[in-house]
Amino acid sequence: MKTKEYVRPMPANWFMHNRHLQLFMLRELSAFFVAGYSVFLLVMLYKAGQGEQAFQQFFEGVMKSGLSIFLHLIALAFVVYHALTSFNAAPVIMDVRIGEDPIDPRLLIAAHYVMWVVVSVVILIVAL
Amino acid sequence: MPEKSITLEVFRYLPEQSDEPKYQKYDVPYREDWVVLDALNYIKDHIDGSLSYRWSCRMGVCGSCGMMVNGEPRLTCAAFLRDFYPQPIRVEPLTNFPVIRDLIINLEDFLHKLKEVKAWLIPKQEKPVSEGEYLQSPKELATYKQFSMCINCMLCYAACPVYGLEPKFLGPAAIALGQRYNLDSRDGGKEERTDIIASSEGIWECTFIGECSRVCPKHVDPAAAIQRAKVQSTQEWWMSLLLPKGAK
Amino acid sequence: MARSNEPLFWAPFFAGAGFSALFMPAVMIITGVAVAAGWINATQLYQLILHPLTRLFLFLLISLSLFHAVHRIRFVLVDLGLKPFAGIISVLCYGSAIVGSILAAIFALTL
Amino acid sequence: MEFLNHDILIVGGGGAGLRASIAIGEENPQLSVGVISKVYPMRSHTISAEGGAAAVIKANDSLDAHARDTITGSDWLADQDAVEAFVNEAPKEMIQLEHWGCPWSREPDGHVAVRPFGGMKIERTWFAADKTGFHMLHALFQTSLKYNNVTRYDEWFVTRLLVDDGRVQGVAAIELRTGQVRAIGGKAVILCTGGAGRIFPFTTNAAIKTGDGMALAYRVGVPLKDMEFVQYHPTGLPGTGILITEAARGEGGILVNKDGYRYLQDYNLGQPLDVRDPRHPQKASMELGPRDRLSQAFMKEVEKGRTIKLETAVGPVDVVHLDVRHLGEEKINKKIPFVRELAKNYAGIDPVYEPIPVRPVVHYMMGGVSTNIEGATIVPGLFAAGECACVSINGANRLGSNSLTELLVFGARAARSAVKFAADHPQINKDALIAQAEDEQRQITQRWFQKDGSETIAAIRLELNKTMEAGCGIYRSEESLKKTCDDIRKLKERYHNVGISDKSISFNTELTAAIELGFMLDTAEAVAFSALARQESRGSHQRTDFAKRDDEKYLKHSLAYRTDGDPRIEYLDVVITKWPPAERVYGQQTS
Repeated sequence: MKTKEYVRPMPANWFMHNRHLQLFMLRELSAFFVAGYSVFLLVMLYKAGQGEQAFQQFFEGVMKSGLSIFLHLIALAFVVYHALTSFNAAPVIMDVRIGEDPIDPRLLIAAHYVMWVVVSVVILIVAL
Repeated sequence: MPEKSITLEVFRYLPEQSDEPKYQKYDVPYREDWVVLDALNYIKDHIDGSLSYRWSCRMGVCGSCGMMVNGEPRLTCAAFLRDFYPQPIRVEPLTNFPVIRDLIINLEDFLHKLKEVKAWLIPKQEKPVSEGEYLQSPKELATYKQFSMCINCMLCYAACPVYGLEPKFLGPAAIALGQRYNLDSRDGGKEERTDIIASSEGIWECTFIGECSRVCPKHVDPAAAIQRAKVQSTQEWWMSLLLPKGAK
Repeated sequence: MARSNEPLFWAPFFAGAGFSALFMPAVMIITGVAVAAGWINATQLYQLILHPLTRLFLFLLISLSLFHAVHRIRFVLVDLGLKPFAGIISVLCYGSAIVGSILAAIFALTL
Repeated sequence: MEFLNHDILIVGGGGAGLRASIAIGEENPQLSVGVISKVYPMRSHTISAEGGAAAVIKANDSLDAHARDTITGSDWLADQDAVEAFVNEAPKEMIQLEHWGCPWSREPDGHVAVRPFGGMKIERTWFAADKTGFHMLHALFQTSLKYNNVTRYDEWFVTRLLVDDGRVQGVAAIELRTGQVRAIGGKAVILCTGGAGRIFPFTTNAAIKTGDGMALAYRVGVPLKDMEFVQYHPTGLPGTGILITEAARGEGGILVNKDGYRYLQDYNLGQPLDVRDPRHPQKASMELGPRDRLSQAFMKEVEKGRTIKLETAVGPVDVVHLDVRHLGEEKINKKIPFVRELAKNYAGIDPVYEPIPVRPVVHYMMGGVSTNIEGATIVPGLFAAGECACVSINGANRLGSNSLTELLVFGARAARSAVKFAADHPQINKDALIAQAEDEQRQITQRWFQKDGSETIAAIRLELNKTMEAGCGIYRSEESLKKTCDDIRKLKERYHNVGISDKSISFNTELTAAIELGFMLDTAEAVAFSALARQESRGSHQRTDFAKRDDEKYLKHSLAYRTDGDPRIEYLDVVITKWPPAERVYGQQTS
């Protein structure tokens, strides 16, 4: 005899269940902004390929527009969030040990942050 | 009642009476040092003998008493009433599992998966007992020890939306226990196990939500086991693609 | 059970996660904040893009970020209830990443 | 009724049961094995053992020394042939478990590490940090998964042994999910159901330890041996009874009373060394004295009013302090992390900064189903191993860390003799077994589903607990024991009027609790009557009215047989081979 079991279906809004899942979903949604910005870079590259004049038009007409700045800022927020979650995951992905004991995970995360800041500053100095 | 009390809203499912579950409220005395399990035992002994749930060691190691406590998978022997008082506490069976009755879930699926991942030592080289123990340095022990702490309490499965969405997913505990043996210096069964762990129903289902590790009462960190297995399997996959067969 | 070929997609996803995390915010500051604030003008940016190293860098950033992003998008869509369309979603996702990467390569080379 | 059949049945899926199931697989993979357990194997109480498992492995140790410590610890009540077999096979079993993946703690050179333990003159306790039982059980369970000849019946509750032609040939068990009684045949049945600590109010034992196997055997005519010997563990958390392992003392923890005084020095347990002295802790001395002595010393401190009164949910409780602060955070985290976790979670105390309040709590039954050295009982076809059995190697007081090894050695031994028995007795009487199981189904239905009662399970259990503690505790007397025996008689009467409110079939845990209560009453009866009959003090059995050991009259095992009235107590000689009875001396270097 098999008694009937009660199966609870997964609610469609499962990712709203708790704050952790909401943050997870936010992290996953950052992918749309990463993709969107990649497409923007692609277009920018394409415009550059059409010559300086075409690029200038694109620069003044599109890149400097309020909408572009606005989208940039939102995307930046998401990508920074993506970056933070990636760096915070470092101790989970890497098993770094000194002797028997894993090193303090905060150290590994901090190392990534430092690297991130240095790289970003270098890029900005070179570019600007 | 002169003394303080607290309300438990308990998920009831009695398959012989109804196809649908209901929530039943019980008022139990509130005591500072009581855990949710104590409150359930109080109900069972003094209010309603028909309430069914599993428990045994009440010291957080047998893994029987996992339930949803206010929506979070918890060992009820380690969930103190004082952390909720005076709000009512909702107690439900672990999510993502079929419910047999009341707070009792069906965890057969996990036991099949544990067998599937071959969660036992497959010796690198057989050695007769008469020749003594395999040597293993404390450092080698430390590399897998954490993953051997799993008490099979199923909290990680209840917390894992991927398992909820795709019951075929091997799931956090089974993968962590497979990895536990893969990382054991005495073991030589990694190839066989990886066929399961790195199958499409294994680590690749995982989207690294991390809830498994967050709810784990024993800090096993199954999420780490899974992500590290992804990195390693990926390396091996590309190596075997790039290197001619047989070369290693 | 057979081992999955998922590493084919997972490797670029993982590389892209790190690459975009490390570099994308800085680049966004240039094309967004710096442009808006006038710290850089069109000519300067144009000259910067023309540099072969920048082109290589942008190609990598675009391609890897796309592979990273589509992989996540694929799982989000499936986990939000589009499981019946998992196959077509995968084709569309990785297809666009491949097309995007090819375009990025062409644009970067023919600049 | 559907009939399930195996060559060998094992009741209980803890350490002993799993070891037995694997042993059968190794002995003859053609034999089919059924492991029937009321909980999933990894929930079994073996899991809660913390400190370690004893076996001779180091060059400075010897089998003789292990045997001698065991026999001294037992207060000469252990059968010495059994002890010799035990210490001989212990190292092999432990290495075998290492080969099955058990994560033993290691020396820097990769060999397994050992630690000192109470009552031992040399350190020989293998450990896996302070979750030894946990790791052993999971290693056994996971190893057992690879044997395809083993069929597990998880969450099946055995309610009766099926006997035909004077032979045990199977069991009747309730499949909890469906609530149906099933007949399962087996040419041999091995009981591995653990102890019965739950008959006492303060116990380290899990809820499942209700003496099921002991009562099952008792009911088919097997005597329960040495049941009066109940081990109190000196360091349990007050209230919950959660075990704080002896390893805490093995690593250097000390016991102090309310004045901060190491009171054990007043009870013939040696002189304390400073905690910073490299020779601390001294083996078989002070805090590493045997468990019975430490628990008795505690009671004396209570009498002297030198304990600490602690308010708990169950009223004021006397405690002493287990202090491990001087070990420092790093050592605590490395060697006894679980102690810290338990103290923090269940006593709200971080042992790195505060001493842990502890008191003696019931921990282990030295007694159990009487078996010979091969694990066989007097009823053909029935075997027993682990805590539910009494072989006996534990005598009047079990040496800490012998029980985990015992369940390996005697789990395997019982399995081997069951295999032999099954080969010699290939026939079982299927029809008779089915008829008996059908009768069991009928009786359960009539007794529990068609009848209501005026008594509750909880009330009877509570009173049983109370009377056991009051009359059968660390110190006993004729008066206290008579009262307890009397109470148990009355409780058994009242048990007939227990009713259950839950009349549903599937997973009826009230039904199982009611049947378990019946098992507990039978087990408790054997404990109390055996204790009343033994007019001496030995090991854990301390009579205030007979304070001395009496080898002349009582160098004997007591055997409690079930009758329709009070149990009948008989005696059986102890087997002495090499070690004549002597005085138990602790706290000084003896060689």
